[in-house]
Amino acid sequence: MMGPGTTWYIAVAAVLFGIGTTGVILRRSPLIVLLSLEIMLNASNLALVGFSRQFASVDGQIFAICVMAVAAAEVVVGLGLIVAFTRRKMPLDVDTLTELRG
Amino acid sequence: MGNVLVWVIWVAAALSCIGSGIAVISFTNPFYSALALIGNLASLAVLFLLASAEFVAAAQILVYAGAVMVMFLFVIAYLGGRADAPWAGGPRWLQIGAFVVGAAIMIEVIVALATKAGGGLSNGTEITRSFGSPAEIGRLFLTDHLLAFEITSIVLLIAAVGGVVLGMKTQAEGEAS
Amino acid sequence: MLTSLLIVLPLLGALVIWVSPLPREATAALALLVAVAEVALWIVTLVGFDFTTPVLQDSAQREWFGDLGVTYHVGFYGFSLWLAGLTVLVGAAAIGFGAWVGRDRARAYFGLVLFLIGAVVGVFASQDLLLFYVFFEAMLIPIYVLVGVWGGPNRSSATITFVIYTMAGSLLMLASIVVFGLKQGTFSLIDAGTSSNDWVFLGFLIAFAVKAPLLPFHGWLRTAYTEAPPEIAALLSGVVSKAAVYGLIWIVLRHFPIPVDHWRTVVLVLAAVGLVYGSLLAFRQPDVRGVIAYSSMGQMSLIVLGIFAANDLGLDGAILHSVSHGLVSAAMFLLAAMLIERTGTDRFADLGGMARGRPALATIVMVVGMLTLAVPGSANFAGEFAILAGVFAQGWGYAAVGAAAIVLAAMYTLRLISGILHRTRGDAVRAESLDLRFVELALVVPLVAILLALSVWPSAITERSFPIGPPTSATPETAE
Amino acid sequence: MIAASIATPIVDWLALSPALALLAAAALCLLGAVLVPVSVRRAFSAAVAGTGFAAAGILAAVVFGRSPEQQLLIAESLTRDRLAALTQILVAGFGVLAVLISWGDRRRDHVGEYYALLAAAGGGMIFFVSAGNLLTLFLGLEWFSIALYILVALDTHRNASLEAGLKYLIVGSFGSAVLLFGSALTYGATGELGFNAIREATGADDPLFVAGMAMIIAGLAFKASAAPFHMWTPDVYEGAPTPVTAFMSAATKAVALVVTLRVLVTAFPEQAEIWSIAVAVIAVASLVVGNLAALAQTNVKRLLAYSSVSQAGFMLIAIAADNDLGGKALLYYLIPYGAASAGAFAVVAARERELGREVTLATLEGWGWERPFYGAAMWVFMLAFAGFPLTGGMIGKFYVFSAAYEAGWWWLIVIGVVATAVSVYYYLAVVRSLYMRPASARADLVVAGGSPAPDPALELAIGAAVVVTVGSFFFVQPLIDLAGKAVLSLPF
Repeated sequence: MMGPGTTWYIAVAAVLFGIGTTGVILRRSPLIVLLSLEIMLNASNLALVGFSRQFASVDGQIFAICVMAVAAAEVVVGLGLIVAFTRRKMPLDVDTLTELRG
Repeated sequence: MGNVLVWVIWVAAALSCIGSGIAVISFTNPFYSALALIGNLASLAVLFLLASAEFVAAAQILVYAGAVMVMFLFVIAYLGGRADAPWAGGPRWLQIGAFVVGAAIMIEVIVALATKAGGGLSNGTEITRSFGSPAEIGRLFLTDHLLAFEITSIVLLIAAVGGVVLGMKTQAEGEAS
Repeated sequence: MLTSLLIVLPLLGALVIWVSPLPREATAALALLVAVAEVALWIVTLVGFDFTTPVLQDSAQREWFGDLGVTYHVGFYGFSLWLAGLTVLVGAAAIGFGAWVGRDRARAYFGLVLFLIGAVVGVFASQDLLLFYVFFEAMLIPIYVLVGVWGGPNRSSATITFVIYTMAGSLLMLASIVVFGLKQGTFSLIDAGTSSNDWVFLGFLIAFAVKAPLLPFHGWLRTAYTEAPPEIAALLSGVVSKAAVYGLIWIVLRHFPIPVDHWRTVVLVLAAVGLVYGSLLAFRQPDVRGVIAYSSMGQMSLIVLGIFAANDLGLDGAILHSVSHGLVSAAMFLLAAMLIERTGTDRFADLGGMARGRPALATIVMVVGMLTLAVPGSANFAGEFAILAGVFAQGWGYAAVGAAAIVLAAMYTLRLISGILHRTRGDAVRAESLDLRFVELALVVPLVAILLALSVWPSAITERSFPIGPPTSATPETAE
Repeated sequence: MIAASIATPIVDWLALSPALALLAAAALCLLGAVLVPVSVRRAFSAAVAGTGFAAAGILAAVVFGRSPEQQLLIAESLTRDRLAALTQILVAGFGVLAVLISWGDRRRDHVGEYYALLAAAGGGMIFFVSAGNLLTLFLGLEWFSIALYILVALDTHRNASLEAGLKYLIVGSFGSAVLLFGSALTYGATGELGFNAIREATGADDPLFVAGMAMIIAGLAFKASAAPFHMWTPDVYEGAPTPVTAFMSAATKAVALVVTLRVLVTAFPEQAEIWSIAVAVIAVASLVVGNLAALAQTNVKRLLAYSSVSQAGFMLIAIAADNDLGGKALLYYLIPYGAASAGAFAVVAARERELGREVTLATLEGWGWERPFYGAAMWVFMLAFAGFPLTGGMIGKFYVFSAAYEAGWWWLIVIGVVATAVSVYYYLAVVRSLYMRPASARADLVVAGGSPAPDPALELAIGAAVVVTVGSFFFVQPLIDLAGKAVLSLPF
């Protein structure tokens, strides 16, 4: 087998996951939060694929494919909500959603 | 393909992956962020390919970068690219918290990896040629992972219903506005 | 069977009253009927009761959940039968009073009072720790609403204080019950052995100390007794506080002999201080209900002295005094309520001179007052005397303090009597405010009559409580 | 080469039947949204969804009866056992309650879709509890979560509903992503996806494995709204349509907690020392945060939301105990908790429909006397939450404390006791509003258009919830027997 070992894959996946986490927590535009969520899911996919090669078991790849579909589903609902927000002229900012407050 | 070349491509893809990831969360304009995500997805596809996951890589390009991101771009275009400063707003502790959480997860996993690396992670099992081929994945989707396959379609169906329902302008809404 | 019936009858009555859309008068009549039937049922139990054997009688047992060994197990011993009798009597009087003054929201009101009676009888009958906890907590629910809805102007803060004190105590008890029961492998009060765990003991002790109340846990007492509707205050001080007596005797003394020995001095000192402190405060209260409230605290401390005296005499005295204090304080609260009916206040500053032209009122107040201050020959005197004689064995100091407190009791009671009956006529007392009417007499006189009967024959109770001596220990110490 | 013919696995249709019943109901409702005339659409959809939930419950009961032994189906991706079946019965019951509560909500838009999504969410939960590997776990989670995101936002004419939907989507997906990454790490440490296979493949002190486990716990804690992963709960519970809140508070919590128990006990028994402490810490955090925050609430839905956080804390104590008694305690606790929670939100829905505005402690003043049935029911539910006798809530707390004692966690008992004492204050605050304050004379609190139309479905739901809450107190033994049988399928 050639190329970097699994450890490298997982390291990149962990860094990506961290980036995605930071984005979700930090950004206020729901659009970018959704994009950051995609990064988190993709980081998980990378880990799954890396481990899948590690064990020579296709389970991880299958998992990754299912995750892609799920990610698409989340995006559809998220974008639907964002469109509904815009239609009602509500501010697109997760922090200024003031109607509900802790 | 020589080993060195694989390494070079891998490192390039990994760097581009991380770089575009950072770009996604730091651009002001969601439009650029979405474009950066496409870059991120594409470089991930390269990594998938190098990990012998041809089918996943293809799906990544076709489904993700192709379909999902097009949808994203459509919506962003519909909204008219609102700007939002990446580090602005939000209480300061939240910003610090975000970094702490993000860094904690990274460090956690990398430390876990470092302690594990001596064990067995570096040496992968020998893989056969058919590993990760569409045929094998298809077979598994119809046997061991039949349920996963079916449920994925259910999830997509529910999301489709959701997209339609939320996207529609309703009677009550018309009266409320 | 009879025991279960005694518990279920008022609960069923409550349920019927809640769900049937009766008018106010019919509701009151129905509730009174149930209460009187309950008294009759208790008399039937009493008649059939064999006071010579120390076994559980009229018992009923059903498995409730077996994997932890929890059962529905009820029945009476001599002493608990007396406490149950006190409950049904005072309960009937309270319902009668409620019917007479015509409480509004009658269905809710009478249902809750009946529920309370059922729960208290359940406390005195339960022979399973968890069942005991169930009834002990169930008492709280109706009291909370009865005080919170029909209470005085400060009822809100009174209920909150009361509930927080009581819940804190009973939740500690729940923790203790879990630890004790699981360690013993059974929750049965009869089968369980003894424990020497101080923490578990303290959980129980504090719960009962709050309920009694004993000295540092009396913060809820004043407002709860004053803000509660008077007939509910009668139930609270007369009956509900006796749940602590049952718990101390049947759980604490019996299952924790070693911690009881460790902590005896602490409890006795607290009780003695509480006795004096309560009596002094009673002396300083500006209103009738305040006096009764703090006198109640003093008397309950005295009963605790008797319980922790660790001998027959003290225990017998504690039971007799529980019954007589229950009757006396209930009668006092009802009288206070009747005064308020006439004058709109129970503050001594506005009262006075009511003896003139109101012979029945004057007589009853005098008699109840004399019983309260425990004139020699009264049931209360017999109880106090037995307690003091019993606690003397633990040290003459306690007996001396107790005797001093009896003097204090005489002082605050005389102040109470003269504050109501003598002196010049108070501002709030109008010349035309009536003497006690027939209905009012019918409510108070039976309580007084029983007290007088007990005064003549105190051994009716003292000789029929613990046929084979006090339950100082159950089975031998089990493994800790 | 791969053989040309593919041997499709044998599918145990009975084990899948509860979820399939609900899927069928969802599909029928969707069809109805197009084909059935508007005038009867509400009746049709509600009837179909209700029947679907009832059928799912009955089928789950059949599965319960016929599965004394745990069976792993389709390459370990599905578990057929009594633990799953019992939880499915609960979910189906809460679903029926949710349909009854929804009936009086005269929504004009998306009627068919609403009931379809409700049934789909129920189906997802029912599938989720029988997941046998990390892949089906994740997919089941997403199945019901996505349906719930849409349901929460379905009142698109109310800003609060949309905001709640977006918030739930973001936080929920974040939680799922954490769970997913944890699953990936667990897979990486063992090379296995199935829970049982993971247990057998465990290398004792593998940090990657522990990291994965921690992230799985965190991901599930998001769904169970346990602190510190609860921040979405008050906003979402408040903004969502009240019947949806009722369903979520009862059913989502039930499945998330049962699955947490199953995964931890089945897949990670070797790490029990680590995870039981982690779960205990989360339990304590939930108790503290939920109780303290609830004290400050005036909006009843938010109050109940924080209360549900603290109730999750109690149930997590049962999980942290990591013993057979704890499993029974959790399953028992869910019955009165779920009924009381759904019932309490149903009462809130009743008041909401009368007033047409949010329900706060102030708008409840004196209402208990006006509407004795609703008031008394709320009384019962609050007593159940606070652990008073004559409700199953008390027995549940008793079992939880017993489990903690058996595990030697005496300090958890102490914290639970203190938390209960604090919680009494805010639970009784609701009762205080209902009964101990005079009805407000404010004009905006007068019911619009005279006395509101009776809502027999809502009353039926509340009545059923009361019966379950109180009945579980009297019939402890049969319920515990069921729970005990269910717990047998876990390897304690």
